[in-house]
Formats: sequence, C-alpha cells, structure tokens
Amino acid sequence: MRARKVVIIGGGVAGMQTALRLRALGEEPIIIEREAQLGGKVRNWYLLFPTFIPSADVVEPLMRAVKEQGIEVHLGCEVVQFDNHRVELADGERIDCDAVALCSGSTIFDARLKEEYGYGIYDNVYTSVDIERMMAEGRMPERSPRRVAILHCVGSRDEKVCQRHCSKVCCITGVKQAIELKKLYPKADVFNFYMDIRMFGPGYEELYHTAQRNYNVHFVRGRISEASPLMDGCIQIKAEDTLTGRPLRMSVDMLILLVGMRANDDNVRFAESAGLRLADSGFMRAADLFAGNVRSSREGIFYAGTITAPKSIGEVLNEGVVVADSIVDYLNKQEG
Amino acid sequence: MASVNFGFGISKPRVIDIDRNNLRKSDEILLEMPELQTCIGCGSCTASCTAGNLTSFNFRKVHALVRRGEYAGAYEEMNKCMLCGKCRLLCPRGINTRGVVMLIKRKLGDF
Amino acid sequence: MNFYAPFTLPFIIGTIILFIVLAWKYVSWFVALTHEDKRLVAKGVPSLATLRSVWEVVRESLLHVRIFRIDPRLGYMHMSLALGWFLLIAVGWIETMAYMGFAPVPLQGHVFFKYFAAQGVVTEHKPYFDFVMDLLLAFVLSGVALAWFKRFSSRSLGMRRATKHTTGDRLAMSFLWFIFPLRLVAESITVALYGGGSFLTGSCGSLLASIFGERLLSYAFEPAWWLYSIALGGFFVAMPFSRYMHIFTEIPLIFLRNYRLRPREEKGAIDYFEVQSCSRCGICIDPCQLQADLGIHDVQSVYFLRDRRYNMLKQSVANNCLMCGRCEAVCPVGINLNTLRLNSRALMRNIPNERRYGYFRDIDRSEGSGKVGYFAGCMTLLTPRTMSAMERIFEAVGDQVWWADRQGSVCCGRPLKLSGETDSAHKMMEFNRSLFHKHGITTLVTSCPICLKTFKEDYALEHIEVLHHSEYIERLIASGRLVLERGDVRYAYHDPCELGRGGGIYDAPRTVIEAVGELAEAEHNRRNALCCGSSLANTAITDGQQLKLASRVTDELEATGAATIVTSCPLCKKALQRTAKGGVRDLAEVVAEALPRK
Amino acid sequence: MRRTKWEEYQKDIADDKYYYARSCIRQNFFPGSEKAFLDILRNDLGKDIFDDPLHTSCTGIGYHSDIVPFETIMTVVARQFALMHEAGYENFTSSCITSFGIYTEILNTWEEFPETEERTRENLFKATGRELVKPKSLAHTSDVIFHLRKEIAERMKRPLVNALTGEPLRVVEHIGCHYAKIFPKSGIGGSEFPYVLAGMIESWGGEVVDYPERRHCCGFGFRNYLVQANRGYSVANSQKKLESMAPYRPDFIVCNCPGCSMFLDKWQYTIAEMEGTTYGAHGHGIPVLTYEEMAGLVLGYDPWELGMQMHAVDVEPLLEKMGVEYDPSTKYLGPKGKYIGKPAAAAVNCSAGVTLYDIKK
Repeated sequence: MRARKVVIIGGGVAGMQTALRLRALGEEPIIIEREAQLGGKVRNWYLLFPTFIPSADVVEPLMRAVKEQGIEVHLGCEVVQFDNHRVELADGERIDCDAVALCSGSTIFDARLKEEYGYGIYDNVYTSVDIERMMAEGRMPERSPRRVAILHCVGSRDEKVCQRHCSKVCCITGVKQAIELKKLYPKADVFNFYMDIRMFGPGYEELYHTAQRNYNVHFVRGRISEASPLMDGCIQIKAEDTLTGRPLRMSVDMLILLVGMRANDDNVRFAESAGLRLADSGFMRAADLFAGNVRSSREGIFYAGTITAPKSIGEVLNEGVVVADSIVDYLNKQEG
Repeated sequence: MASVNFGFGISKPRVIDIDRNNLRKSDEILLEMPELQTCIGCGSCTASCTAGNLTSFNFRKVHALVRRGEYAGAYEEMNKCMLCGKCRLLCPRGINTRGVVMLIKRKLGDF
Repeated sequence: MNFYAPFTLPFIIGTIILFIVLAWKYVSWFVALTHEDKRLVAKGVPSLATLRSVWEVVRESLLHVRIFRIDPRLGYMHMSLALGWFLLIAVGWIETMAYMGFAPVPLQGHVFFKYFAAQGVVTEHKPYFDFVMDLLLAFVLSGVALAWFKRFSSRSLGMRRATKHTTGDRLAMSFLWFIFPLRLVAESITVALYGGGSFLTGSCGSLLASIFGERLLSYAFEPAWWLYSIALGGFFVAMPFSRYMHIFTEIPLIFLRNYRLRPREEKGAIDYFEVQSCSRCGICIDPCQLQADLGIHDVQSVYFLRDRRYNMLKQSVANNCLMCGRCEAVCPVGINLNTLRLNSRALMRNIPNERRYGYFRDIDRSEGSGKVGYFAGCMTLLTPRTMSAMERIFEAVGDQVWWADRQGSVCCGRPLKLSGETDSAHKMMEFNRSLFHKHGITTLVTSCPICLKTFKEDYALEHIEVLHHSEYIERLIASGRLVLERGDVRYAYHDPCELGRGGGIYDAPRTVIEAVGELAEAEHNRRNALCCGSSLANTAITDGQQLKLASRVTDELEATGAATIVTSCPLCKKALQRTAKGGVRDLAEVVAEALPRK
Repeated sequence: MRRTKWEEYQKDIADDKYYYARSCIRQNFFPGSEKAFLDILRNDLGKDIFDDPLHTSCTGIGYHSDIVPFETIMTVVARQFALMHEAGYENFTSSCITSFGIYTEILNTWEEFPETEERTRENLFKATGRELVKPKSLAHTSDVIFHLRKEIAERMKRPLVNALTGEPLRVVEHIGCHYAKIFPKSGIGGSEFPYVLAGMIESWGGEVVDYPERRHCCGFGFRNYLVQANRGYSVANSQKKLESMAPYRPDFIVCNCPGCSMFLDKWQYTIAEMEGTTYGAHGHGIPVLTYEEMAGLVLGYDPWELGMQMHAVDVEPLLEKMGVEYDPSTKYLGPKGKYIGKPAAAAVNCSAGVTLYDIKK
C-alpha cells in the first residue's frame, strides 16, 4: 500500500503530534507552518499547569521527533486556500494530497481592545502572555512588587469585545501564575479577580486549593472595571467585591490580564475556500461534539487542537492522536 | 383587631422568601428584559458606577433583589443612578443596564 | 346668477365644520401659549420676521423647496398637490370675478363655478380661463397620480419606505384622491353637455359623449357634481382630525418659529403647532437607522408625532429613539423632533423629588488648578487613552489644567435629561455649575460631546467658554501654540451625533485631522453621518442591536480604505471598537502621537 | 430513615435513685409540672427521687446573659454535685434544659481541661467546705420519662387519641436547643433527630408531626428576651415556628424545656394581641404542654392539679378532644381551694377582650 499524503496546516503541538502519529501509521504527513519555527504558542510558555514542567519538555521532544522522522516541513509558509485534495501556498506552490488536517490553532486576544484596563497605556499592565515570556527569559522586575492583581476573563465571556465563549485555560493559568509570582516574590500580595473559577482538569482544583492554602493567594469575586494611574506609578483598580456587595479599590504595582483565546481571522477565509462551517464563536465547527469532534463537515478535512475551541495542551496532544487515526480510517475507506 | 403596643415590634424575617414574595412585577420586568437573567454577577457595573462611587448604591444587588421579588426600597435606590451608561459599556453579558434602571423605576414607581 | 344647488350642501357643511374646528384649535392653542411666548409674538408681528415668514410660507407650504432638495420627484408630487390646488382656487376666484365683477359670490359659487356658469353667457376670456384651469387640473392630477403610485412603489419616488397610515388617515387620503378625478369627471360631463372646456376637460368630455351618448351623460350630470361635492365636504371634515391638519398648521408654525418660539424641556402650547404640522410624509423614516438596520418600523418620528397627537404614545415608542437627529435634519417642516421627544419623555417620567440626589453635597474630587478646566465625562474614564493624550497635549502647550473628574465626579446630567428625568438632571447641572465656578476656570474643555451639548445648552455658564477638545486643539494649532508633525496616514472620521448635528461642529475635527494626516470621508458624513448605535438617548434597543448598528458604521468607514477610524466621542469610540477591524482612535490620541518628539 | 436515625444517639439513663434539680422557670411558671414529675416517679412508678431543699439555681440565665462568669457557675454546679453526693445519690437529673446544657458543658470542660476541675474543686472547698464528687450519670428529667415511657404506657389511662374520632392526636414536639445542639451525644437521637419527646408521644398513642422549622429555636435566647427592645427578635423566632407548623394543624405542642414551653405559649398571646394572628383551629391558639403535663394527662391526673391553668393559651379544647373530664369551676382554685386569680380575656383564646398590658396606656 502506498503512503498517502496528508497536509497538516499548522506546526504547533497539535500539528506535530498529528504528523508523528500519521508517520507511525505509515502515512506521509507534510507540515506547513507560518512561522519560521515549529512549536506554535506553547514554545512561548514558561512552565505548564498544573505540574510546573517546562514547556520545552513538551515541545522539544515533538520537534526532535519530527526532525528524526524526516517529516516534510514547510516553514514560513502561509496557506492561501485549500480543499481536501490540494493546498495552495502563498508562494504559489500547490501540494496535492489525500487529506488535510487543519491544526492552525487560535489567536491570543488583543488586550488593547479592553482600553479601560490600560494595556499599552500604563507601563505595569501586562498580559499573561507577557508574563510567560518574561518568566522564561528571566526578565521579571528585580524589585518585588507590593501587590499584584490578576484579572481573569479578559477577552473571554465578554459581549463587548464579541467574544462570548470561555477560553477555558485562563483560570488555571491565573492560579499557576499567582503561585509563580508568590514563589518569585514571597512578600507580594497576589489578588485574583474572577467572575467564576472554572477548574475543569485533573489537578486543577487541587492547584487552586494550594494557591489559597499554601501561597495565600487572595481571590476576589468581581471583575475589574477600570484601571487608572496613580502619582507613584502604581495602578489603581476598581472592582466590586461581589461577595460583600461593596465596591473595592486598591493600588497594585502590577496588573496582569489573563487574555483569552479567540478564533483566527484566517478561519473565515479557510471556511469559505474549503466549504467548512464556523461556530458562532468563529472557531471551526466540528462535525459533531461526540464521535466526530475531529472531523469537519467536509470529507477529507480534519481538525485538531484549538482550531475548534480553546483547549489545554494535554487535550490537544490527545486530539493529535485521534485525528491521525480518523484520517487513516478515512483513507482506508476511500480506497475501499 | 386591636394592635397592642408592648414596647417592641416583631422583627421581620431577613429571609428572601420566594414562596411569600409576589413575583408578579419581577416576572413582568424579566418578560420585558429577559437579558437581565443572564447577569453573572461579575460586579463590573457596580465597580464602575458613577453613583456607586459616591454612595452605597449597588446596581447589581438592587436588580438581583428585585428579581427575587424584594421590591422594598428598590425604587428609591434606583433613583440614585445618574444613567451615565458606563455600566452598559462594561457589562460582559451585554445587558442593557440603563434600560433596566428605567424599567425597574417604571415598574416599581407605577408609571 | 343663482348660486344655490342642493349638491353643494356636503361641501358647505364640510367647510363650516372645518373652519369652526380650525378656529377653535388655533385660538385655544394660542391662548395656552406661555406669557413669554406671547410676548415674543407681539414683538415679532411688526418686524421683518413677518415678511420672512410670508416668503417661507410660499417656499415651503406651496413650492416645497426642502422636499425638492431631498428628491425632485417627491418634491414635484408635494408641490403639484399644494401649489396646484392653491392656484386652482386662486384662478377660480379670478375667473368668477372676471364673470361677475366684484359682486358678492358665496363660497360654493367660486368652487362650483363651472356648474353654475355652464349655461351662462360666454365671455371673450373664457377659453383662456378654461385652458388655465385645465392646465392646473392636469398639474394636480399628475400629483395625485404620483401619490397613488407612491403607495405602491415608494422606491421609485426616492423613498425606501412610505408611512403606514392609520385608518382615519387612509379615509381622508381617499377623499383627497377622489376630489380631483371627480372634478375632472364632473367638469368633463358639463363640457360635453354644455360646451366649453379646453384640452383636458374638452377632450375628456368628447370622449365621454362618444362612449355614453349625451342622454346618458345628462343623467350623470347632477350625480357627478354631487360626488365631487361629497368628496370635498368629506375631506374638509376629515382634515382637522387627520394628517391633513398640517396643510393649515404649517403656516402659523412658520410665523411662530420666525418669532423665535421653540418647544422646550416641558410640554407647551407651541408643541401643538409643531406636532400637528406633521404631514406624515414619511421622509423621516428612511434616514432612521433603527428602521434601515434593525427593522424597527413603529417608532420613527412620524409615528411618534402621530401617537403623541392622538394621546396614545407609549413609553416603548418614546424611548426607542437614538435621537441622532438624522430625521430632524431632513424634516421638510423643520419640526423640532428631538425636543418634542424629550418633552414627551419628561411628561412620562419626570417625577420631581427634592430628596433625590442629596448625596451630591460637598463632593469635590477635582485635581490641579488652572484657568483651563478639563471635564473628561463618565465615558472618557473608560477610554484612558483619550485622557492621557489630552494630558500630553496640555503639557505640550503648557496650559495649567484643573481636572474636574479624573477621580470620578457627578455626571453632566444629559443622560438623565435624555431619559426625561429633567428635574434630576437639573440637580446635576446645578452641582457641576457651582463646581466650575468655584474653581475659577475661564475655559472648559471636554472630550465628550454629550457633556459638551448640555454644558452649552443647559448650563448657562457665565464667563466660562465651553469648548470641545477638537475646537480647543484646532485653536492651539491655528494660534501656532501646538506644532504637529504631519504624517501620511489616512484617517476616516466619524461624526458623533451630539457633536455634529447636535452641536454643529463638523469642521474643527476635520481641520485637526488634516494637520496630522489625510482625511477620508465616509459615504454618509457631516449632517448625514450615521449614528454609532450606542446613543445614550436610546434605552430600548439591545446590545446585539447596538452592535448591528455599529457594524454598519464601521463597514462604511472602512470602505474608505483608511486604516484607522478617528472619532471625537468616547462613546462612539467604544461602540465602533467592537466591530472595527483596524483601530479606532480618539482625535486627541492621533494629535498626541503627532507631537514632536523631545 | 428518619425513624431509625435517632437510635445512633443513645445514652445511659439510670433506672432509679435520682437526685432532682429544679428549674427556675418551670417552678415559677409551671410549678404543677415539677410536682407532677415527682408524683409520677414516686407514686406511679415507685422510684426513689430526692428533691433536695439545699440546692440552688444553676445561675444559667445569668451565665447566658453575661452576668455570671464561667468560674462562678462551675463552682455553683460543683456545689450541686457535692450536695448530691452528701445526700447519697449519684444519678443527677435536672428539670431545666438550660441547666442540663450547663451541667453537660461543665462536665465536658472538666474532662478536657482537668486543671479547671481542680481549680473548681479548690474554690468549692474554700467557699463551702464541701467536696466535689461528679455524678455517675447525668440526665434531663425528660430523659427519665423517656426511659420510663413504656412503664407509663402500661399504666396509661388516657392515650393521646382524639376521643371523638379515634385518630391519634397530632403533636408537635419542640426540643430545647441546649438539650442536644451543644453536645449532640448528650441527647436521645442527637441534635438532628431528637427522639426524646417523639418516643413518649409514639409510646402513648399520639402522632408526631414533622414540619419545616422543627429544629428552629423558640426565640428565648436570653439576651433577646431580657432586653425589651430585642424582644421583637425573640417573638419573630416563635412566629416563624408557629407559621411553619400551623398548616399541619397540630393538636398541641409539647416541649421539654421550660423556657420553650413558656415562650411558645406566651408569645402566641403576644402575637395575637399585636397582630391579631392565631395559629390553632377556630381562631384559637395552639395549646402548649410540658412533657410532665402530657405524662400526667396520660396517667389520668386532673388537669388543674397538673397546673394547666397556668398557660396563656387555654387547654380546654385539647382536654375535650382527649375526653378528659374536668371541672371548669375549679380552674382558678388552688390546691387548697383558694382563688388564685384569673387572667383577662385574650385574643389568643378567641376573646376580643381587654388586654392586660399596653405600654401606651
């Protein structure tokens, strides 16, 4: 039986896992990655929740394996359009294939759109992505902040920025970063401002408990409504402490916005060119949410990773395996 | 029945007694503005509130009480609102908060 | 000549009723005018304003110049009916006089002259009159035909939607539509039987005679005149109670308006003239974004005025309006639609209560001191970029600034005023006014057009000049105090309603944009600019509906090809940000960025 | 499940030889009840119970009102135990629930903190020269009746049955908070499934009525009652219970705590006078009985001898239901036939009459 070509759009953890699994099953995967490097967003993360392992422990073995397996990788390539038998790249190249796995992930919400939080206006307002990068690069401020506020649900569950969905991983990221901050600055007070705490994964609730119990992280049920600068360079934030029913204000030296995942702008173009369906959130709509959650509405086009919805890294890696199996299954049926 | 004064009154229960509360107005309010049910109580409205900055006015609490049929005082409380509309710009559920204020005032003020 | 015939009775009765009702209405409204208004009238009558009014009556009530500007076809339709009918009456009158000299002729004698003069002497100028009258009748009939056609296809007359009328209005309209065709029939039969007539009635008469024969026509002669009289009488009775009340009311309104009478915050007698001047032409429907984008069909000004006139106005209708002023800008009668809506809301919602807002006492959270005061406004507190840009601009020119509300303060009062709670709004205005005076500022700059409008219109600030930040920046540039580096970025400018139509400030922001980059104009701009949809005046539409309105606006702004949208209102900025693909900036932000780097 | 749950909480109750400690409230407001208790034990059941004239109040009301310090009350309690030992008894029974709670609390304190027991022992010796000997068993007097309920049932003359219909009487039982809410193990059935009164009712033919606010406090609350301005809160608690039980149409309420018997009874009078509301049948209040009175009626005692004329809510409707023969003319005659005075007519007894007390007048 000849090896069948499967084009994988996106070389993040989802794409690499899919490729590796396909190769293991004897197929010929081709990865197309927009960036100059494989690894996607996970490469930028510092330690991963809930076990605090370095993100490199997840990404690097995958990258190594892709190299070792000699999987064909196109870097710095953007896909213009595709259908289940052909993928067209920005440089004009066309790749004929037997199936396509769309693993192009999602986009981080631009915190500047929530202007009232002052991101990009005041120096000490950061996004969770900034913090990951600063932690990884060891660029966190030397001087311990007196107080840090971490705001959940920035660009998630918010009609005002047209992002109605829950980004799922921000809550646990907020807890993780709170612990990291407490480890780094034991004297700092860390406050998490949340609307609902959603601890859906294994070990998450325990980590939440640890943050409260062992690290004395404060959790305030209320969403910050405004941030404004103070004379001394601190940020004054306003929220309602909804559990006491009173407005709360405090000055913080650092405000961290837990930015959510939103659908890629590309999705619309892809959906149009390949005849796929979008969910209301702008993410791709899977064939169904049970047995067909890696299949699209079109034959031969599959999904893995956060292209369909926000997911944790573990879930994404599982999907990579599942999608490869589904693709092989499909290809076998095609050949009868 | 004569009401005798013993020098003290009988304390009214603090409980929100849904069985006893008359939910008619609450139902009417929710019928006109069903989106009010989508409030997740994040408190953005109250935190940014221009009036809440100067008084004890708590929009989230007042409308929550009204929804439970606790109308006492809600009308006058809503009259602390300046209708400036900051809350409407912030509500993550897109609730028409100014409309809620006006609706509650209309329903509870009987006009 | 005997000017009595039984068929004239419906006409006579109708006319008498019409004039009694009209007299009763006008007298009672006039009596109810406030003392101040009456004084204005007394002062205005012997002035030039009267002459101006006469000219305006000719232009607007007869020629309908404003409607011509909106659409020539629509203008012709209205003109043919108004001017045509007026001339028919006037020329008819002259014709009668030409026959009778200055002898007293009863009203029906003028109106049904063709009937009474049918068997009379033929004078030498009769053919000329016949011709002129036929011409005028043809003119009016063309208008009726257009009106009739408009009912079926308003689009072909430049209106996407026509008014949905009430049954009463439809009845009155039917009478009106029948008057002229019936007149044509009656006159044609008369001509066929007794001769005369010109190209229209003459040829129609011959045609009728050839089809039905003279015998049959002689039977139809009296009934035709009866029907014509009934149509006229019926219309006259319906007129003061229907939309056609506008025909006469517009005339006193033009005079009163030229005497500077205006509707106010509270309902007043002048409102009757305004409300009943609405012809329900429906021109206000098309510009209404609630109609065009949201498919809300029952709240537009025409329906609002109708409901208000017949005392069936509901809060849901009164509240559901953006008060963007797009309808007011096109109203051919120039009715103060926003003010009327405001005082309707006030009537429904204003419940004075002395104790309310007592918490304002002794609040002063202002910072700094200077002759220039800056009032950010509640909304600007949510757009800190605007505020920090203003701070940089103040710094660049070295103005000492008193910051009125950076730490939050009392609202300007306009939102409550817009919702009809006038008394409460005045408490806020009173508070802020004394705050401004206490701090001794001479210039008050605000970046919120909502605040600006109320500062200018309601605050009566003595010795304090109120400026929108666009005007303030424009002045700084003009005086050379602010030097900016011009880039080549294209900015699409969005006119905020309260600033543009509400405050007449269109040029200042444009001048400022041109000082920093290139200005791109959207399809609808200036007086026709679209509303962002988040207007504080509307408390009825949902978030989703606001979003829909905003996306229409951003689509249009983005169609200019400009990368950045600029506006000068925090509310518009917030609203447009939700749907814009590129950035949405406040005017101050782009100015602050163009400040020379130190 | 509820029926058996109580069995997990059991305690040892002595069979005989009790030392009796009286209750301040019971002996003042329902003196007949205490006498009936002694009579039932001695005469009907032939038990040895010692009513010691030397013993005093436990000072519990003072303690719970922050007037009597803990050291003081421990010494008072130690004296009671010393008296018991001197009298040759070792099974302590108290008539009052507040006292019972205090005895339990102090015995537990001594167990947990032996040094306090030592200090108390010294204090007692210094003050009175007496020697503290802790009791072998501690029981509330309702525990004793519960323990002997079957023996009483054997001697039963009038079961808790509606004499007209033959249906069991519907009885609401109310357990004093300090009986088992502080130390659940000290009560029969614990704090959640108290069975001490329910056991009596079921053994004697009645039906226990369960209702939503069954476990709620009567509202006594010491400070809440003692300060006039706070009484509204006290009444509100009774009212909450009464409102909750009224729809179940109970025939009477029975309490094991003297305070509860008093407040559930007298607050009915107050509510009726203030608001015109009554909670029993035909505009009448719900009669409130002590468990001694209930036992006495079951054993055929005369209601007036039991002191049932001391209630604010008249008990006659209940007596008629049970078919108890009584002489209305002797209601207000004391044991020696002397007139003891008659309360004014009250709304709670379906009378529009004069009220005893109105602060306005």
